[in-house]
Amino acid sequence: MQDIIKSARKLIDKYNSGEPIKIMEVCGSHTMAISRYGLRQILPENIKLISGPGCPVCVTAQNEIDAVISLAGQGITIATFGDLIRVPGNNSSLQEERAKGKDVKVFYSPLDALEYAEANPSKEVVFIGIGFETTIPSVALTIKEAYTKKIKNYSVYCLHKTMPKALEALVINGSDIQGFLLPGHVSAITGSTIYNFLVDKYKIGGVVSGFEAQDILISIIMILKNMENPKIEIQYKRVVREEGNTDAKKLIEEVFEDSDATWRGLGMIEGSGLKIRDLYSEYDAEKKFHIQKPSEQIEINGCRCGDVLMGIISPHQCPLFGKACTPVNPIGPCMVSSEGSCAAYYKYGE
Amino acid sequence: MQDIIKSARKLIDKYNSGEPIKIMEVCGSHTMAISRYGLRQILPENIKLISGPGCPVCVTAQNEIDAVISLAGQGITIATFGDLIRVPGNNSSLQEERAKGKDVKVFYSPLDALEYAEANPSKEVVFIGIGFETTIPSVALTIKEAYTKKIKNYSVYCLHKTMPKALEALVINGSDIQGFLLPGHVSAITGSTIYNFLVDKYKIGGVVSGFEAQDILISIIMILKNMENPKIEIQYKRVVREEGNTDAKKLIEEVFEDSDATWRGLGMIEGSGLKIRDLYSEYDAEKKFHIQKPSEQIEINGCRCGDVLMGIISPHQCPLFGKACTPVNPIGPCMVSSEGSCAAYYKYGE
Amino acid sequence: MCIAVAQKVVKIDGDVAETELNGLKRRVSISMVPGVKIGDYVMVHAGVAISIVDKETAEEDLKLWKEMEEALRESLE
Amino acid sequence: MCIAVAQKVVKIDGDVAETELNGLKRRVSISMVPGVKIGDYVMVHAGVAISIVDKETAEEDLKLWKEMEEALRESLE
Amino acid sequence: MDKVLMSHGGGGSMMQSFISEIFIEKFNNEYLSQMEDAALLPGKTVFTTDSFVVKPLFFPGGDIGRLSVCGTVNDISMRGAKPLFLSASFIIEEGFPVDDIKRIVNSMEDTANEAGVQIVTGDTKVVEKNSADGIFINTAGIGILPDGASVSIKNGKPGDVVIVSGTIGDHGMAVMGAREGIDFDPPLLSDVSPLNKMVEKLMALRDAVKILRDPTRGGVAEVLYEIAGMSNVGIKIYEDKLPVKENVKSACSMLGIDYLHLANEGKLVCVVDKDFAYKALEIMKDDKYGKDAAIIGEIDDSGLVTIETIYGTNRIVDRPIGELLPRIC
Amino acid sequence: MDKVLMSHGGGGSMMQSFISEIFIEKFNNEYLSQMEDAALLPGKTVFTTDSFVVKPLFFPGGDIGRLSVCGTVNDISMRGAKPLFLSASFIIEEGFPVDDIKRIVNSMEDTANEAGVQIVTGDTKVVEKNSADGIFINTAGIGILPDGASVSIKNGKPGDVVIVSGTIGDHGMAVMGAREGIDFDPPLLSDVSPLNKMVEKLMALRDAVKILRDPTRGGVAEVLYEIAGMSNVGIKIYEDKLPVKENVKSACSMLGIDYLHLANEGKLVCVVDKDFAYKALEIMKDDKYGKDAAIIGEIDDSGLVTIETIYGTNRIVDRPIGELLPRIC
Ligand code: SF4
Ligand code: SF4
Ligand SMILES: [Mg+2]
Ligand SMILES: [Mg+2]
Ligand SMILES: [Mg+2]
Ligand SMILES: [Mg+2]
Ligand SMILES: [Mg+2]
Ligand SMILES: [Mg+2]
Ligand SMILES: [Mg+2]
Ligand SMILES: [Mg+2]
Ligand SMILES: [Mg+2]
Ligand SMILES: [Mg+2]
Repeated sequence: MQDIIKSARKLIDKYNSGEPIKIMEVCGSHTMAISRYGLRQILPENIKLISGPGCPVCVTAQNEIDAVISLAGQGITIATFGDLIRVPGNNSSLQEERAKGKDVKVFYSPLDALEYAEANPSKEVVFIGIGFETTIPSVALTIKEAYTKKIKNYSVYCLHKTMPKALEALVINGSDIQGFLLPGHVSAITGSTIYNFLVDKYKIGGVVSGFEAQDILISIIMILKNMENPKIEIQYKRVVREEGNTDAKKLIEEVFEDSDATWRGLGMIEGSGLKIRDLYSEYDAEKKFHIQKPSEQIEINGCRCGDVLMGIISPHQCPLFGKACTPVNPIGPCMVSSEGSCAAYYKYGE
Repeated sequence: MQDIIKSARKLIDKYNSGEPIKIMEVCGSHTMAISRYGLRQILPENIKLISGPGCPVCVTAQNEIDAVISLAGQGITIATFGDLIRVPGNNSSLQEERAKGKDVKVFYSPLDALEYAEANPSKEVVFIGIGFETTIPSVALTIKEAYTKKIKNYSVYCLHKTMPKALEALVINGSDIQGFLLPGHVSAITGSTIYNFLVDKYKIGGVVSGFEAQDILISIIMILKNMENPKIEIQYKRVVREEGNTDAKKLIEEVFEDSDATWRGLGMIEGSGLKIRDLYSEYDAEKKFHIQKPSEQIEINGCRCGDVLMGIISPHQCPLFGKACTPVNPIGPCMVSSEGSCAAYYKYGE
Repeated sequence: MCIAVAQKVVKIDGDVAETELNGLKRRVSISMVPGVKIGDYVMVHAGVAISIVDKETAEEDLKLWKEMEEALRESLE
Repeated sequence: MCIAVAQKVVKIDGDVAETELNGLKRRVSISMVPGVKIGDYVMVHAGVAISIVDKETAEEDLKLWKEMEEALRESLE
Repeated sequence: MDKVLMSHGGGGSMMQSFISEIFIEKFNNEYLSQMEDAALLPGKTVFTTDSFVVKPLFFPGGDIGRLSVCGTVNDISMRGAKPLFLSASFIIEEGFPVDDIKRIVNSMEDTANEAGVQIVTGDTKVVEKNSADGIFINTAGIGILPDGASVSIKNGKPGDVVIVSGTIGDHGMAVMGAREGIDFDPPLLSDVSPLNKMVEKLMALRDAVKILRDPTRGGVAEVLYEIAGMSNVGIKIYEDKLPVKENVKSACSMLGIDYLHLANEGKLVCVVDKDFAYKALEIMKDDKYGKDAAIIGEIDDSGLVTIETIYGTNRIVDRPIGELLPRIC
Repeated sequence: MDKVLMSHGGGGSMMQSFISEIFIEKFNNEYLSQMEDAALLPGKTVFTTDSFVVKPLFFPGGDIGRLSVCGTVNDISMRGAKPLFLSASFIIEEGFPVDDIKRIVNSMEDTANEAGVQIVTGDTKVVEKNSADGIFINTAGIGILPDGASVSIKNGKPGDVVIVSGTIGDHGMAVMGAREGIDFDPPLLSDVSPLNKMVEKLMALRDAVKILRDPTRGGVAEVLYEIAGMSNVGIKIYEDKLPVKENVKSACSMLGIDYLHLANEGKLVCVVDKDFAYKALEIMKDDKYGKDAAIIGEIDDSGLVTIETIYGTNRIVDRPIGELLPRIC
């Protein structure tokens, strides 16, 4: 195993210009993998890996978290991925609400949540839809199935976000990224052509990467190779096709339409979110329960998740990192989510 | 204390004819008290105290018990006096239903049950109305109050029975009782004149007695004194008036009307029960939940509670007594209820 | 049947009284004993006062019991 | 984001497949990979197969990694 | 019986047979079949355990914390032994107030200090909301048997004297009163107390102290039945000698309950050689927790547990069956 | 924090600080502050307790009965001591099937026989429907320390070798798999086993065996952190030396869980003097429950718990915080 790493390093050295280079790993799972495998230790000094906005929990705006928490207070069964359980809202978290007796249930798959709703017709189940294009089709599937089966006690609070517009906002907002490690599983759905604008409009290349250490290192080599002549390439060809998964895209299109979305750190980005189409509006928890986002607040005081998510600072540079803010007492979501940059840096001692 | 007992015995001896005399204590609390105080030990051989049909749990017919148990299976909250909890139905008991997860709640007072219903509007609470005239007004009170306060989730399954007709049935059915120890607390409500028919029609006297050992012994002396010239008298004058409690009687009259009732052992006795008047029919669980008594069965196989209740046999004479039937594994209600004759005889070793 | 115990009325509040006996306090419905006064004893069954205890008769009973005891003791002497 | 793991399809029943990897069995929705066949590997995310793993490319990847290792070993000799 | 009923835990005859059939027979060993409050192990070590599930957690005169320490201290003491070390294991329902835990832990520590024992090992589990009722505490305890002690439920012989260390039923009625909303004025307090100091003094009488038993669930009645059964004797007690508070008596008549069935948590029943009965009584009365101690009866050979009533008549003592419930008839 | 959260019982850092703040500080005594799996009392007596609240009660490879015996047998063994006597205390939810109790009790007895311990004292409580989740079992245990043994979490010194007695995470994943409806074929079985016989053989190495700890809640990671903290050292482990079943690894990647955080119920982590490392390994491998034992790392003076990855890089080992939950990102 260690040989391949050394060999990769040789190739990196071969293509390394020596100039400072910033590569952003967009995807939280890449952030995690890089930290878990200790890959930064392999890179030469001048090559920096910057974490991007690819942790779905982290980019969820503060007012959305608070809306979820207040929903829990209304006798509704909150169905959620485990990832959200510990995320602090302004005054509480789902785990604290659950301790108060609110009905909060963790599911591994939205399909299980729908099944639960079907088996418990007296409960009103709201699935909290977070996640990017990887997750969106599975949630769309539940809405279609609920519609077909006429299940009336299931709905989705749609907080989904989509990747391309966010990347563009990042680039426009003047980050000095010279290459992107593009998300592997998002791209399995979207395909890789959605990133073409990066090259066409901004002259920045990127490689859709897998999640093994080898995948990531080879992707970095590919980025370095094309530095002069930026391209969008796929390293993770075994899973990702250029055109993506057309069936999944069709499904998304059928259930959702584009909408604006507010990202922690990045603020409101036009067309970077989804909403449930009118045909399925009875499955839209926002309409069903008249959810008002409690405030316009996007971040918790003092937490610099936003800057971390935009690659403006590294987690270490947040004054709260490792002091007031630790995985046990997280202040921002970047410290809660396993793939939040702050958590990854803290946990794995980077 | 022991002096008064000896003195009572002297008086008993004074009025004792020496002929075999059977006195029936109608009331279960008298049965209990006689056993607890060991009063049979004080009486001369020829004077026998026979237990009567005055235990409300014991006289409840088997099909009524089964109806209560099946009600528990319908998602209804059963509110009951503790006395009913262990009474065996054909296949189950309320304590077993509760163990299965059915909602069975014990209350000391029907007023508490009504309060509980008011505090839990999402539950449908049915109070199991058992008992004689002592208990009936308190249940009537809850029905009136529910009506006034428009409490919609409370109702009463009325299994109440009334005393006079049952006594008459007993006498007609050829029991050879020569005197009655009449129930003190029932009479606090009804007054004593309701027993006049015993003297007028059947030439049998009786004394309304209190529950202290002294009360009971003096009452026995009074019965003996008047053996030749039977009367209805009140020994328990400090609590019982000749006319009873007219307010309570008015209340009963307002909420209930007479109906036929089936007594364990005695069978159907015309006019010996109550039903809820039409004005209050929404509080009548029998109507609200269309309760069908599951069968015509009045007794459990082999159990001779009926004969015990009629004073035809003493508990010892039941072949199951103390063998297949004990307080731990009761077969009939007479072994369950603390004031059931079989239980009293078993517990206190008589 | 029908367990009932005597309790002393110590407070009246509409249809509800506070009763006391040997330091045992209860809230009891008195809607069935409308004439009841503070200081009266009532017989309470299942949370409802069903009768006012007649003090004179109660004392007579006690006296009678006493007399019986004494009668016996004298007869034994 | 988006944890996904490869699983081998061992049984297909309408829109649901049974998958297996290292003895780990799952029921997985395959409604998003309609062409899938028994023996295929699929990437599974949150109970849903999102992509069929291309066997040839996967093997190429493995070969590439192997080659890199060997290249290094040779260069070190 | 295919499902567990409340009565199986109520401390009466249903519980006894449940435990015998399910546990004692299966685990079957010389220690467990002692059927004592605590097992006597080699090396004079005494070992016991109890889980505490009282409701409400805070009751007049005590709380689950004090109870959990006293329960185990007392079970060790009921072997004549001196309790030394306790374990404490907590099962906590998600959402339980941390302040309440602190109160409970304070109370445990205070009680342990009073008894002179140490809580030396522990465990904490948290279970999901609605998977427990607030908090359950288990304590186990280790003690050491003094020389000359020979206390066992099997020791009763006709002629021995039965003493109870104070008023009967205070704990059971305090807890039931709190649940049924009965007010006592002055408040009726649970008797929950550690009895080890009293027992230590009693043990000066060495093997004249034959049986010690704390009448917890099932009350004094159940203890008398267990003594009669295990010693193969009868017991006769006297109603007029039973120390019972007037308010407890009143509450019992109101709720249709026998005070001999009520739990006690700071009382013991003691069987002593009759020649030492007054000495034992004196020792108890000298103790803080034994002021109302009384000789209540004696062992006989009747095989029955009987009571002479205040009227001079005799009857069998009612053995508790299971759950104590308020009754109206 | 004013309410108890699931994470307070999850076996990670939140639980550690919760226990320290609420219990250890208050009960404050030399025994409890040993912070060991079991307290070492005067007379070489070792004492421990645990309550068991596993869900489901019957899981692949075991049940709450076997677990409750092994847990306490193992905690005693982790002091180097020989377990002898157990208590067993049951909290049963009204309505629980009697047949299930019998199955559980059988399993306890079988496991006790296997371990050579006796269940000598017990308790049974029944709580109302919905006041518990089926059945909870507490066991406490007493053992005796052999001569020459000196096992303590504070003994670690740089250079010492860290051994784990077999594959990691089997119990945690077997239980989580059962809860999440994951099928393993062949089934993934919990490792729940009594380790006392293995420890007894290990103790032939006397004080060369420095630390023993069973990585239950919080897994191997938490044990390593506790060792590093209490011995005031660092630990370095090697990813490629960790024995982990392939199916457990796969399930971990699917559910987003670190196998170092998964509970084990039949494994121990052992720190030995390096001169005795291979001897210790051999002893373990000879034992029925130690076939897959492996040296996984060594103590250093870094103050950190680090892992060398299969890629030759180094990182800190992730310390568990609280509840283990399946994740999608
Ligand atoms: S360290 Fe904490 S406070 Fe700082 S940015 Fe990260 S999550 Fe926010
Ligand atoms: S002893 Fe049992 S079976 Fe016989 S009459 Fe009495 S209750 Fe019925
Ligand atoms: Mg005891
Ligand atoms: Mg005990
Ligand atoms: Mg005990
Ligand atoms: Mg523990
Ligand atoms: Mg609760
Ligand atoms: Mg341990
Ligand atoms: Mg332990
Ligand atoms: Mg343990
Ligand atoms: Mg016990
Ligand atoms: Mg349950």
